Amino acid sequence: MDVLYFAWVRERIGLPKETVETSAVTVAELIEELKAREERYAAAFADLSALRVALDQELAEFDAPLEGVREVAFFPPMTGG
Amino acid sequence: MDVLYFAWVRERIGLPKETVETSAVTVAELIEELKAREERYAAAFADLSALRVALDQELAEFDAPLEGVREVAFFPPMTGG
Amino acid sequence: MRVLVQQEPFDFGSEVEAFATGAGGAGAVVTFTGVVREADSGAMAVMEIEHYPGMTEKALEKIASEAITRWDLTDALVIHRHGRLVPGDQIMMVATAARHRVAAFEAAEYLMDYLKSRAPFWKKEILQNGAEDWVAAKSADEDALRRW
Amino acid sequence: MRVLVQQEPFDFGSEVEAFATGAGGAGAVVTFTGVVREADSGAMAVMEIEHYPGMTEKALEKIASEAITRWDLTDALVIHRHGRLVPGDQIMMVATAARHRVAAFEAAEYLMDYLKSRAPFWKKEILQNGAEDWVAAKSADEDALRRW
Repeated sequence: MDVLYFAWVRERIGLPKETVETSAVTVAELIEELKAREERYAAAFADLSALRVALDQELAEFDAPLEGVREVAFFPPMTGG
Repeated sequence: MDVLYFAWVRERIGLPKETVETSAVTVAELIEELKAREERYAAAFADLSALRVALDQELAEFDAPLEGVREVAFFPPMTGG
Repeated sequence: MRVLVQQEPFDFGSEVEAFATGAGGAGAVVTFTGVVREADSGAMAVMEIEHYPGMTEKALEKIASEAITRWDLTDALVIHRHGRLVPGDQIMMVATAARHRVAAFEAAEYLMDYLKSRAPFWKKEILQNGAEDWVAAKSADEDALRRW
Repeated sequence: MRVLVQQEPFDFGSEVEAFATGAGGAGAVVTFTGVVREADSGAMAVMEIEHYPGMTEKALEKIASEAITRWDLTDALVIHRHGRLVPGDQIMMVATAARHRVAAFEAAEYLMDYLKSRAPFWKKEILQNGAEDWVAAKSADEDALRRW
């Protein structure tokens, strides 16, 4: 599964994209796995209310299932326009 | 006093502008004088709810006083834009 | 602030570009342009717009000044044509510039609502069969003023 | 309908003119353009816009399609830039065309409200002293969605 990071999430974790092998069932479980890895992940995911997630390029909730998903992206609330 | 007519009021009365000598105190009195003149005026002023009036180029009410006014204009509700 | 009442066509693209470029400090620019449509009643050949020279300019300047004050606009522009137009012609435009989008949108809608019911323009439709009809004011346009 | 996500500047005047000319049957055309302002916090040198290639286009197309259906628009246009911009640069524009002005205004505001909070763009301000700051989302922008 490809995991993408944007804006300050990308800066905090230090890379824009990585491939992750996981058996996590939901987004929330994937986040717990990532947080357990290293401090920079724990820092990036410390406050979920400041984060958004997209599954295969559609906005989703943190309790959404990962089954069949190929691309997960984490980023702060959008500020376009 | 100059009296101006626009749109279908102008067409019904048959002229865009005339000079009127009047001792009418309010717009409503002026209208009564004009209606008494000729059928075309009576026709133009038959339904006041379909008319608007401007005194010296500012929208006004029919009971507004004419004292000091140099230009009175009658027309239907505006349809610009 | 610029208010123009004219018979000639205006160049919407250039006006909009010049307005956006000149609206110093604005983060948001909103424009509206009205285009002559076919009459609902049938095939329209000509739309004739009558106005009240003198009062028209005053009324538009007053409406534009009020919008600038109320929404703290950095600039506003109103152009309205009179005379004979045909379907597809641009009849008028407004533009507003403000720091934030909500102010720019609201001010443009306010300009349009007031201009429609408080500026002395009258439209007459001339159909292809020669029939003529003064466009009736819509109660919806008068109602639109109440929200401001 | 046209949705463009690009690094290059766009020509607001020509885009607006082409849109208004092409929007067949529309009586009303509304446009919005956003211009990079100085940062509230001080002297900004650069505004950097990051986006999510692929998702951005999809999100904008979805928002534009929804607006076209809901307000029965004759056309809609969205252009949004990414990359490095400086104060005064035009960052994005939307345009809507409809038979009547209320629909054109509402659809343009809807596009802006949704685009601000649902399209994956992130702005970073780089000040003249080198300090960098990601622009925080405003709760007012999220709140704005509730009216639709």
